[in-house]
Amino acid sequence: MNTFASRFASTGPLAELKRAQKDVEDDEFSDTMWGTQAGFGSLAKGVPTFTVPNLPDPSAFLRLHTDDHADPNCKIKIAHGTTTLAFRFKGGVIVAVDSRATAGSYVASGTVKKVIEINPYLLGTMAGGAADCQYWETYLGMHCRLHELRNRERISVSAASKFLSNLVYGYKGMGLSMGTMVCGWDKTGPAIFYVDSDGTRLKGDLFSVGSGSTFAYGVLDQGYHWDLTDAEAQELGRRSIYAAGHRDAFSGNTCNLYHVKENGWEFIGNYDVSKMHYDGPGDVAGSAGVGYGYDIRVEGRSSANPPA
Amino acid sequence: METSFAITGKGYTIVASDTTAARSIVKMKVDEDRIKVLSSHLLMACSGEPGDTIQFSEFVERNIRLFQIRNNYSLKPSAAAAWIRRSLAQSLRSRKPYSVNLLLGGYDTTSHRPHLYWVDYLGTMTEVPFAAHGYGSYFVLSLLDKYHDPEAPLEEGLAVLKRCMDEVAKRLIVNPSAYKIKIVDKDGVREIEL
Amino acid sequence: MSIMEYNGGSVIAMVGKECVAIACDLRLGNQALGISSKFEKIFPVTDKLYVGLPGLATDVTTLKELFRYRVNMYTIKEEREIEPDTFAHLVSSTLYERRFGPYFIEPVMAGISTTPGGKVKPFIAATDLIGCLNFAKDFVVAGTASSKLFGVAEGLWEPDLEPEDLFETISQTMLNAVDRDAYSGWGTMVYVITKDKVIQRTLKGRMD
Amino acid sequence: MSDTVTLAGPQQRQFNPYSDNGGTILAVAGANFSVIAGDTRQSEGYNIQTRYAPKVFRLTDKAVLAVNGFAADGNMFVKKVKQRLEWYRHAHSKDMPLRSIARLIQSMLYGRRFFPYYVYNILGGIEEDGSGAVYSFDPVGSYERETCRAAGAAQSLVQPFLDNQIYFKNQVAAPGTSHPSHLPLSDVLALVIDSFTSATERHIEVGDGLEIFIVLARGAPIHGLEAIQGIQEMTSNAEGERVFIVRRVLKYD
Amino acid sequence: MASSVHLPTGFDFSNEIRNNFLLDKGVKLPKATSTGTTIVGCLFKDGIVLGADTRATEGPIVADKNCEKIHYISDNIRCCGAGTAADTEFTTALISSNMELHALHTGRKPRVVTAMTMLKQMLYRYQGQIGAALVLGGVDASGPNLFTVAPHGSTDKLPYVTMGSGSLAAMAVFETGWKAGLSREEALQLVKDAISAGIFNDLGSGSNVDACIITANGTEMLRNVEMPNERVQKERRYGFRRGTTAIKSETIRSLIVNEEIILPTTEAMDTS
Amino acid sequence: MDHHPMNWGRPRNDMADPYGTYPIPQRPMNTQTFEDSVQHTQQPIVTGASVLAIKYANGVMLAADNLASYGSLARFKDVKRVIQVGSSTIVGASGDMSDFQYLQRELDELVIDEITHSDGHNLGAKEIHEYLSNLLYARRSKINPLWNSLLVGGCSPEGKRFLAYVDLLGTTYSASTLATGYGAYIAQPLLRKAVEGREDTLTEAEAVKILEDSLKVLYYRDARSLNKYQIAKVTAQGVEISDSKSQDTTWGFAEGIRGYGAQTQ
Repeated sequence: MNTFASRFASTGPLAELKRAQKDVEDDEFSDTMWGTQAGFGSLAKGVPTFTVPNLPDPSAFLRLHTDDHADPNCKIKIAHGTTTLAFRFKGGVIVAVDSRATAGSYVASGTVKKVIEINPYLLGTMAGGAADCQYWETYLGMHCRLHELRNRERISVSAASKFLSNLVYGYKGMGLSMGTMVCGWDKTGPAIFYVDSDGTRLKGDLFSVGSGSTFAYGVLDQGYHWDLTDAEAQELGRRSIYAAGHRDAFSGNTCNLYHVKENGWEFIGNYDVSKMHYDGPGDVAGSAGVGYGYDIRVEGRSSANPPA
Repeated sequence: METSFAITGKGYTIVASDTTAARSIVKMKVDEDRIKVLSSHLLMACSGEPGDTIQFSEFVERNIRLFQIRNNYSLKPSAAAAWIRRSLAQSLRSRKPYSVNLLLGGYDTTSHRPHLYWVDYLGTMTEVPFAAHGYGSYFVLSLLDKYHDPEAPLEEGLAVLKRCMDEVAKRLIVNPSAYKIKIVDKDGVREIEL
Repeated sequence: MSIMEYNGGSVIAMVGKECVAIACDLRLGNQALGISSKFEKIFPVTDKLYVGLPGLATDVTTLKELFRYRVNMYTIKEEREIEPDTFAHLVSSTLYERRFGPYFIEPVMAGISTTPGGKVKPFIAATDLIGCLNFAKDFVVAGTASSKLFGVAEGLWEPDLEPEDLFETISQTMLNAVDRDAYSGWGTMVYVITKDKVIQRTLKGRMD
Repeated sequence: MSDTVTLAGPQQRQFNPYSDNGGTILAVAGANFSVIAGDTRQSEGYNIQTRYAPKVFRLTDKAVLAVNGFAADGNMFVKKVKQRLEWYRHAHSKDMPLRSIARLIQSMLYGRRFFPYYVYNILGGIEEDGSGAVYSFDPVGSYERETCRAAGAAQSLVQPFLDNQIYFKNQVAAPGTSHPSHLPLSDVLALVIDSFTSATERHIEVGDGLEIFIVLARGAPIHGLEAIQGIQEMTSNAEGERVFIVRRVLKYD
Repeated sequence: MASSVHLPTGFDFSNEIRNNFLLDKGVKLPKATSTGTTIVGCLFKDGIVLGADTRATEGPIVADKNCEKIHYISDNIRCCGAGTAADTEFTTALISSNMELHALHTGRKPRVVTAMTMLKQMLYRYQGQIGAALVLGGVDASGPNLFTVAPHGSTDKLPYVTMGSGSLAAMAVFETGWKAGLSREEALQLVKDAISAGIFNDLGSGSNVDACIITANGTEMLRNVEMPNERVQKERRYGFRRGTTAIKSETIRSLIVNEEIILPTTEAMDTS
Repeated sequence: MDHHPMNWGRPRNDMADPYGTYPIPQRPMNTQTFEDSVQHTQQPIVTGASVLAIKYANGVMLAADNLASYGSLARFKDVKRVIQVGSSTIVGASGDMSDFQYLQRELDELVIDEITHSDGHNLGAKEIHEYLSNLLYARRSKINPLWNSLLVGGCSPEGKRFLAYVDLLGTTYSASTLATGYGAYIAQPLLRKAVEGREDTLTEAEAVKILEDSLKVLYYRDARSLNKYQIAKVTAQGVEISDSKSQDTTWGFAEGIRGYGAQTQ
């Protein structure tokens, strides 16, 4: 009976939701919709609005049609899967990511750019729903620029990450999926913030996010210390992404490596995970020049111990 | 949150397993030995459903022993592994299957090779140079890909094992407090402290 | 998640000119986690007949043992080697026996037989997990990458390939199909069976 | 999940607002052209609704959009994209550049994040620098620029084949040579047709007809297109990029 | 292990417990090959014509483009199968062998109703779990007989019948075209049309038309009597240069037994 | 969001409590019996079965029977399921009849609006189909569908023929032969075979014959059909909807059949 009453109540979450739904029902692209309106920019009129299905539980609806783990036959498969990592060291911040996107067991793409270049000093990584990350981090980029224009100074990493965190927290429970690291260099030096769609925001030195993150941690933790040289740090980033790409079915293809320094980020390179396995990353600083692969590394070595 | 690792090296296999026996949110015991010595050159680390682990490992232990008494020689690690896998796979077809994950480490005294088998509760078996069960495997497999060396002498092998334990201690939400470590090599089985 | 995706793995077999080829990937996974990159899924039945068993890894081992036992018993009783099509029916009936509690395996067979006239007859077959036989004239596939394998094989396969050309075609088919499948890969092994030799090659495939 | 709107109660499941209408689309970008193709079967379950329902639409002289998934969503989406492009044309007196169309499609798709369009989009055309480009989208708007992409029912059959034949994946080049980075148009057309005939063989929802759109960069050579049987030009403006369409029959079974 | 070369009869349920255990963990069972299928049969003046398409599917994927769905029961009886492919295959094979035994036992030519009764009794026993939908036809001492057998064991006796996912399309053709006393050619053409209607209008059916004509004088199996869906010539050839694939290792096992005859060399006798 | 490596990035299962927020584990709850949510037409009630349509030389022809069923009850036997809209369009409907009647009212309004504009434009079949598809798509997007499958046929005074389908999801398509309901499975194969490739040569008499043959098969095989139907045609000259009629059917083949199995007498 409670729910019956709540159906007709004018207060409470249901009523609010209904009002919200009513607002967007008529005009899918309301005036506040981000993007060009009839070709005229309508930036920063507020937060974008979204169509919500007219149902008592929209998130259950979304889940019914898009959660490919609960139901592999669900039609709308949103691209998923990832390993991303970022760590701070004396030379700045290393950001390394893989490039695979999977939809169910199908490798939907092997060339995804999972580092989003928000501006020359800020990088965001992408794990979880690809669209969620792309969209909100692009949106974040816009606001970082607006912040710059308004305040004549660059936004701090902390502020940018807080902005992103607040944005997605507003949609908590609606089915967003995003685990990102906002990395950059501001007045306080190099900084990394982990932000996810639960609303968590963590400051730290070393994070890895995604389905393959545990494998990356395994290598990263063992090789990490603050006083790494640039070359060592880059090598550690590559090696850790390789480790995850190798062991995790949903990570792999290539590794994109970025280094954030005082005067902005620098793209170090793109490395094929399979090539790293057999031949190593190639002629780059910090590389030992041999394949990372276990089989390659231990070729010809045997654990047999026959008496001499 | 049970975690066990095993690695092979030059003429030995090390098997390590955490010693915490926990029920739900309570630690019942912190010095439980989960590594069964099956014969003079064979070790088995058991994790999984409480109760099943003990019953199954004792069942295996007694049968391996029986074989030795009957035939007056022990099964080689490969033969023992095949038998254990088969037992597990068959039990899965019974009304009350054993739900246990195994790491089987042995030393073949005829070929002088250490052997390590990874067996899961379904009866999947594969021989590997290093292995892990439990959530720890998500952290240490990549680590071992990088640091494991089949020709490492025992000290180096133990150092690598130490890395694994440290990594798990650092990252796993529930940190196993202590590990039981057993080594099997040409001289047989022995337990060590790290 | 489907039970076939628990351990992953795929197998394909193709017909060539007086030869056949069969290939498998080498991954053993525990869902997304890779455990071993040396888990072969193709096993010899006789000198000129191989069977590939993609599916749940515990059943791979169990069925490998079961088939070896039954083939050995056949050989002892009949005092001759089992013919490919006889073996196919043995596989089929073994699986159908478990119609209501199947093994999670979709076997693929490839071999060659010699007709009484001395002609070489290539043979491939596949069954589903309850033993429905499919005798194709071109190629058969099974495993987690089956739809990808179907697509590539349908594009690349051509009739009457010589053994070395068949090797290239089956290898390219396998490598590109498993690269698009998260649960297959980690190396590929190919057998090309001709009337006088069996070539086994391990391919340099992607390791991610 | 938070308690913002916890409305207990079973969800109404009698009405499923989505359906799957099968079919497959693909697009390949060349150095100065791009090819966008789709089959024309529209099906539901085992029933062929029609043998000719176009899935590929010309947006401008340099942009072609292929949609696949739920046909009603797809048609509505194309309609809305065309409307937005029309507005743009009125405001700016030129066609929207390809990369902007891509971003527009992203924000339109993401606007329905919580009630997604069940549509897989592939946008093909010519960039402002004259290069061929393909943008592929997931249903909620994540996108990337690629050289080739297949989507829809038979994507997993076609895509690995294209990987092999267009990216030369897993192929070792003959000693002393290297793989071309872009294929000529005639090769691409042959691959596209073979992709679809292969998919028709093995996927029940693909068949009936094939429509291939070819977008040529401004001033690009005609590549012997005029020799193709039944080719039609759909260009609206003689100066700029050119759009052609080729139709082929696929199997009806 | 209880396995033997001589298998015990009946199904083995030993995996059932394990599989249920896995199912409880939320994993899905894979699909068995099914034949979406159009199968038909109709009477004509001298006997019976059966027809079938040749597509077998696994979900939306075509597993077999040219499979045989008209199964042998006895010389004068054939049975078309739709549904789970393995079930139709093994059910008809089992009944075929039982019919042969029955014929040997009684010393008479087997009757169609006997096969029909065996099939319905068997399928009823399995309560629809064996997913075989059959069209059974033949000519025996009582004349031509045509039945359908549904997976649960119900049967039907009609002058023209269809089964499978394309049954509606095929039935429409029969309803407009069939009449009593058709000639052999007319009946064959009608069956071809009915199967074609399934092939071209039902996605679960496809490829070629198989037909089988059974009369008192004998049985004629017309495999691939029409092949309207041959694949067109590919636009390109897809051979690879030898050496395109990188390999890690190679072992070649020669199957030729090389026998080198080494004559015993007569050693110089030690005469010392 | 779920952070477990096997399930990373997917929606979290709220029944589990991975962060240990509450000291007590969540218990399963019984849901309340009267916990009903927003109710729209979630299933059709009084329904019409198939509508068939083909293009022929002079225009477009539609056919539908006069039955509206209430579940398995043949409830109303004189329902007109084909209507004229404007001067050159016919619409045939299957599915929920009340929703169809609502649609009729909407269409009437549309036509009246158009007439009052009197701007020299006419609503053709294409426009009406577009209107209907937008309406049905909008209603499905509100999860409040109009439970119908509609066929829209038309012929402009210049003789340009139009035939298209739209259903409750807003799915549209067109072809030279269309059928809804069971007609899509039973009649469509017949129609395709008779019409495809002969759209421009079929005479009116042939078209009627094709439709009537298909209707007869539907009557034989669709349990929700009736041997009382109307045929509507739209040509360059305008719309013509026939009176209800019926056909002779034969059931003679049943005479020779005894039982369903082994019976012979």
